[in-house]
Amino acid sequence: MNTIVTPGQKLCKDTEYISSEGTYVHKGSIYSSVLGFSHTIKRNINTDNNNETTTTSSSGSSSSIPSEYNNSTSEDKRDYIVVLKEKEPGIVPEIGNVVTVQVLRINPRLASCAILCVGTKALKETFNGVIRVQDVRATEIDKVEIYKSFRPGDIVSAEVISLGDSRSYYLSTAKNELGVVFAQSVVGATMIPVSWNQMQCPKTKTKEYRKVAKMDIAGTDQDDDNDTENGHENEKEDNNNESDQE
Amino acid sequence: MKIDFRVTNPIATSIPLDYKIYKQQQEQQKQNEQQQTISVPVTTTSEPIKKRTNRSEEQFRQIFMKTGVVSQASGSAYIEIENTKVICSVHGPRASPKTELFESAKFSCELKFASFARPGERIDYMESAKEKDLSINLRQSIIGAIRLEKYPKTVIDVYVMVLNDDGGVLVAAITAASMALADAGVEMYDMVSACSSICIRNQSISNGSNGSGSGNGSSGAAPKVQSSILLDPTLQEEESKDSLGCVVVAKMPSLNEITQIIQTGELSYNNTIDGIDLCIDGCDKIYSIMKQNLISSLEKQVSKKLE
Amino acid sequence: MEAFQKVHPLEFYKKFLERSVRPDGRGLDCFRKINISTGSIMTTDGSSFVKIGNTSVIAGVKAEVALTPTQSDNSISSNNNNNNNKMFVNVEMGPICSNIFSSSKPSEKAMSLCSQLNSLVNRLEINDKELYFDDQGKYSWYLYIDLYCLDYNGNLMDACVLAIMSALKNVKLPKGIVVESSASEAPQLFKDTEQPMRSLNIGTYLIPQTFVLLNDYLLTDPSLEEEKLSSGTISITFNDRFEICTLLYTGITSISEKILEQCLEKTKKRSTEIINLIDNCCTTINNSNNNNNI
Amino acid sequence: MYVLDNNNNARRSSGGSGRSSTIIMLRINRCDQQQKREVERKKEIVAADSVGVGDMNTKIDQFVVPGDAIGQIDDLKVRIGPGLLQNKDQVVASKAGVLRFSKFHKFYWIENEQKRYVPQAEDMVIGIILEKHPESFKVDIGSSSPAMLSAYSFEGATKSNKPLLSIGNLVYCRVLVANKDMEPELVCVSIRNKAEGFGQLIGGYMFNCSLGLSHYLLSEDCSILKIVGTHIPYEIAVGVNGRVWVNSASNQNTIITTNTILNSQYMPDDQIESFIIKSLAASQPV
Amino acid sequence: MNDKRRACLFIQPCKGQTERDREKDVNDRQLENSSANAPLILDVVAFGLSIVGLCFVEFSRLFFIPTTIKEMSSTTTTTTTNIKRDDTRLSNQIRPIESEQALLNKADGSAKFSQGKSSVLAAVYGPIDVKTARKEKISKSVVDVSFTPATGNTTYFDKEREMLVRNAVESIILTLLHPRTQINVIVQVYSNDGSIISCAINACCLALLDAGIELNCLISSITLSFTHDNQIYLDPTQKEENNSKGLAVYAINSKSEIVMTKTTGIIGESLYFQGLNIAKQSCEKVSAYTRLAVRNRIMGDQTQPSTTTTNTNNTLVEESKDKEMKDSS
Repeated sequence: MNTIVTPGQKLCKDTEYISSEGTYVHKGSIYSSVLGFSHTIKRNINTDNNNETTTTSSSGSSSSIPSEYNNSTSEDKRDYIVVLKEKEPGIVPEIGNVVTVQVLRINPRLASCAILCVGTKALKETFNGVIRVQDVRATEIDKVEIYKSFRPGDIVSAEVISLGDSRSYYLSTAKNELGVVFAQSVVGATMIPVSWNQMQCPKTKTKEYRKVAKMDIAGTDQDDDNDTENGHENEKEDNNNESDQE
Repeated sequence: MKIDFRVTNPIATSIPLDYKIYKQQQEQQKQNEQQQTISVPVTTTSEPIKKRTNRSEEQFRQIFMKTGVVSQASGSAYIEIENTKVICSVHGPRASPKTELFESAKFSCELKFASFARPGERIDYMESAKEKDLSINLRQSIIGAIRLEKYPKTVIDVYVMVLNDDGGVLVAAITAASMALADAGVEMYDMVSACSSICIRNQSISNGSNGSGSGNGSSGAAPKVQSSILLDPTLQEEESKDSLGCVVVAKMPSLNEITQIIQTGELSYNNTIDGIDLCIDGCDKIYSIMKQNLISSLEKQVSKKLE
Repeated sequence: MEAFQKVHPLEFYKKFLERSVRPDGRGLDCFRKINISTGSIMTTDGSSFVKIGNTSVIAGVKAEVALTPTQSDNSISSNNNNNNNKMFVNVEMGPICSNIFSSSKPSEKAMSLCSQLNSLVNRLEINDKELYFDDQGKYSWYLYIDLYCLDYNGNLMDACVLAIMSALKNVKLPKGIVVESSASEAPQLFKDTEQPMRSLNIGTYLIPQTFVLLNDYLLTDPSLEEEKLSSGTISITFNDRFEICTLLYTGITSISEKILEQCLEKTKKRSTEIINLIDNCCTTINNSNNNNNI
Repeated sequence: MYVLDNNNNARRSSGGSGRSSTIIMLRINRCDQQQKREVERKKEIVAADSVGVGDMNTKIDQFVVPGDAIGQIDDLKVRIGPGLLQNKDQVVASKAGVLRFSKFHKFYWIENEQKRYVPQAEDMVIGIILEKHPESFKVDIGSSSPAMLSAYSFEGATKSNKPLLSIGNLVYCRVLVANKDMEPELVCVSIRNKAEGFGQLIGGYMFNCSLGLSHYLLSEDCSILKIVGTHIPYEIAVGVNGRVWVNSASNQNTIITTNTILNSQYMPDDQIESFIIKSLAASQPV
Repeated sequence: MNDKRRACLFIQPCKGQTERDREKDVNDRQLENSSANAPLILDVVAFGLSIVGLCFVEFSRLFFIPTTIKEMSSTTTTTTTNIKRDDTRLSNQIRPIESEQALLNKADGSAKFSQGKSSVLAAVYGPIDVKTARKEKISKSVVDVSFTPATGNTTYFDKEREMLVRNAVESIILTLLHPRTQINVIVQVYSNDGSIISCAINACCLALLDAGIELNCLISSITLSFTHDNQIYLDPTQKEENNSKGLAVYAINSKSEIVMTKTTGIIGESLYFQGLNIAKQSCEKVSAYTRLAVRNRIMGDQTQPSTTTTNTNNTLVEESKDKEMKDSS
């Protein structure tokens, strides 16, 4: 079933499979909605580990299959059908995504920032996001001072909590693993986290207040991420090569 | 007021006319003067349509397509229908400066002609009414095919540039835009393909009327005009005075739904229906070319990656 | 990696440059492959398509006719220094070539590039007689060179100069005929399509080369990313006698004389290659209807 | 070569608008010998510049322009202020002006005639209310971004008892937080949480002056305010953001006070008194 | 009281000088060096007075740049020392420079700079809030230059000039000190008689100093024209620019580093570098002039004994006061 399909291509009847990512149902049939490879995913309610694709995934992005497929409790026996894109520029921050943002400016009520990456994928163009003062941390919300949590230029790991207002997404750092991951001190040195709310400049030894992200959880995540990233890096180069030869 | 900062020549220049035509007109004028006293003013008249030599009336010109031509865009496509050359890039889904729609993406299209795209005078850099018109038609044709609800709070922009216009600009633009959207990985219900056809007065009659220089005033309104329908007209055919009208059809062939029919000119009911039928067949053919192209481009990418 | 590049682009580049290599695999001195093809746009009097790596530019020349301005006309507007020009270059960097441009008005970049190219083109040593419409030179051809950037991945200056050069080499002008009708009316101008067209005789070649300074490294033929991060840009154009036609340095840091000399030297070295490129494209790809131009 | 003829040709004057401009006369000397001499003199000047490095004191009360090296930081207790920057262990000027030094604080700064105010913590400024929010005000203090003034930062203000200020009102306040990362924050209480003169400025007249003048008015050796006080009873609030507010019993007196302060820049102290008396006499109804 | 507050600027009492005195002064000077340049100066005075209501023009006489002609002559044969130009200048002479600072009341800093008949007004506003959020930079201030020609609309040529001036000026501003702000520089050309980019850059430097914006160092700029017979003319007029084979603009900071350079036309490589040397020397002079101009504005002339007249304008203040009081009440 590892075939290339184009948008609008009829894949199967909707009684055979459950329509999933990259597909839609129309008049009892499942159609592809993107250009890519069609896969079927065996449903297995018991364990996550048995969740395998029927084909050796050549696109290497099996991680993008949402986990919620396994949580469905219906008696349905059908497998899922998905179409995976080869190239994925159309990423948009969605609720629940962990995003990497850069703080642009701060005021006592909020820190406004630019969303640079969704997960590990860099966005082509940035989206606006806002971390409101009540979303900085989970405890002692009324004592939070934005000024002591973020500074312009900081790189922050945050979660999208809502689509927000007309200008920006609302983000939150109210989890241990979320917060400032990279910050520079006044003299321009990269600061080292010393506690959950302080970072130290290695040059001047001055301490500055930040809402620091707990790094050790992120560390293991990063390893996983690197694999997929490399895959994408290769793809990117391929694209370049190809277009060079045109 | 918009101020154009672009380079301008302080001296007004013009394009010289063809001496050949001038000579012909001079001769014709002499003949006319012999026949009647009223002199016909010297104007540029388009030549009568030459009969198609290299293809039949229901045949396409050669089509060439390629995706991924603009490295900076999310998706892009380039299409050549012989001498009609169109490039299209898609930006987005990207953040909109001010969101109006929360549930779905905003979709906008813009079509521009390069200043040298058409024969004759240069095209102004400012957006003309024609470009605006084509942009709207392009948007209308494609918007129904895109799953905009998948991309809330974002904008998808399609930009089309016509590099060389030799008829069928809208067809090329619609085809290029849907190819580019597919290339960008934007989720769609189906790709839109388009096709145009033209209805022209039959050669023998038009030649006769042309020769006498009069007597064709009521030909459009006449119920029975000898006419034939040509698929995929060139610019010369489109702008010829023998053309009665034009039909452009945009269609989602896989779902078998038509997204847009544009009919211009004075066409009889039968002619219109015939034109549409011809176009629908054409759309399916173009669709298969589009599909093939996309599949082979993806295959190429994958094989490169495996190497 | 991808995320790192996005978050700390400068650091990312530093890591590469320390090993004398660029993220796209080129060495610091390497330039991207240049492709030039001409004559693909039928509606022009001369056209060319230039691709430097991913950067691509299409140029079209349209020729129009007007009375040759007399000497007295020139003296009236001495302030306006483009009154004697017969060639007008316009650069369009629309949203088609990159997501950073909008269609509303020409970007500052396009305008300053346009200004540079105009002053460059009008110093091209093209004899006035070359542009005569009739034999006496009462009327002349005016050439409108329109450049459309189709893909903007850095180093547009070089692409534009090459596109102009090859498009001008591709220009074919018909023979002009002036028909004097009567004393009161202006004479009518015609082109003679039955006679063979002539091409322009351009006395010189332009050899462009652009460099950027990034973290004290000198990079040849910069990509867009490199241009964005750079602290200074050096654009050089030589003619085939190695005289400087353009030397432009702009940037937020200063530049040493030594680097300038280095850049000039590097540009010289590449001159024969570029001259060949321009010549080849004009001789070979004229006959075919070349479909596969992009 | 050129010579600056100090004695005759370089002079300054004041304009009617209160701004001043300079005349510089540079005279040519075509004599070759003199040219040589000038070259030598110039070299000396350059040499003097480089000698100055290392000892900041030689430069005190001297004119400097951006890029001039002021001296080495060998004494750790030296503090540098506006217009000076530390470049490794060197102090470099970043503004054109006169280098000043306070012996007491070991503090160096550059004095010039700047007009744009850059907020600093603990500065006393006069602000104009721009926007009203439920719990705060947006205030223009002449800095790059508007400052924030909390509605609770007034003496005795509570949730139910907020100050009644409207857009366009003047407030005399203290800069609490000034940081290049944030918009400045203002309060209308002193460190002891008392009003002590801060708060809304009612009536009177506010005018702008150069930052230099406003600093001078606040300094101890400023005699103008005292001299004016002997003739006209008045109230004054000086904001270091180049804004001065004056109020007195009558409009005439306010005007005279304003004019005296504005013109004091161009008058020696002994003339100020006569200026006031003259103005007072002129303002009397005939 | 904090000592910082004592940063007073007690300006030296002004020297009384009436309009007539000044005219007389000028005339005297003209008599003094009535050799060649008197008509030029007269022009300038008339112009200056018409533009600024109360104008104190700063005069400089010709700058002689001791160009090391010997160095040049090794490669170019035709270059000699005393080539007279159309306006009787030597090839290595700058036109008389004049400047005036703080002539605009609303601007944070302003300066007028003239080189001969080329005259430019520069105004600096800032650091202010960034108007368009797209331009804002997190770590530094945005420098925005707008270049307005003396007549007509802004053209693409002016846009290029704008870019050149911006690049030159941005290199000396310490933009890192005011993140997320904008510094606006407005360049208005009074009259263009060649070397306009150089004149604009020089004016901007003076205006930035007047505004008290933190700078690295000073910047000065000079234009050279290269004639068809390989002469190098310093500070060319419009006519000389039009008749030249090539033009080169150099902007050099006070550390003697090249910050911006731009050529048009055709220039031999060795000539260009010769020009660079000449430009470095002349830029040094221009910088020295700038320094002097600012010094005299800020310090006054301290050697001068003061004869004082006050120059007040009560009515003006009263009017504005009434207005203000109405507004506040």
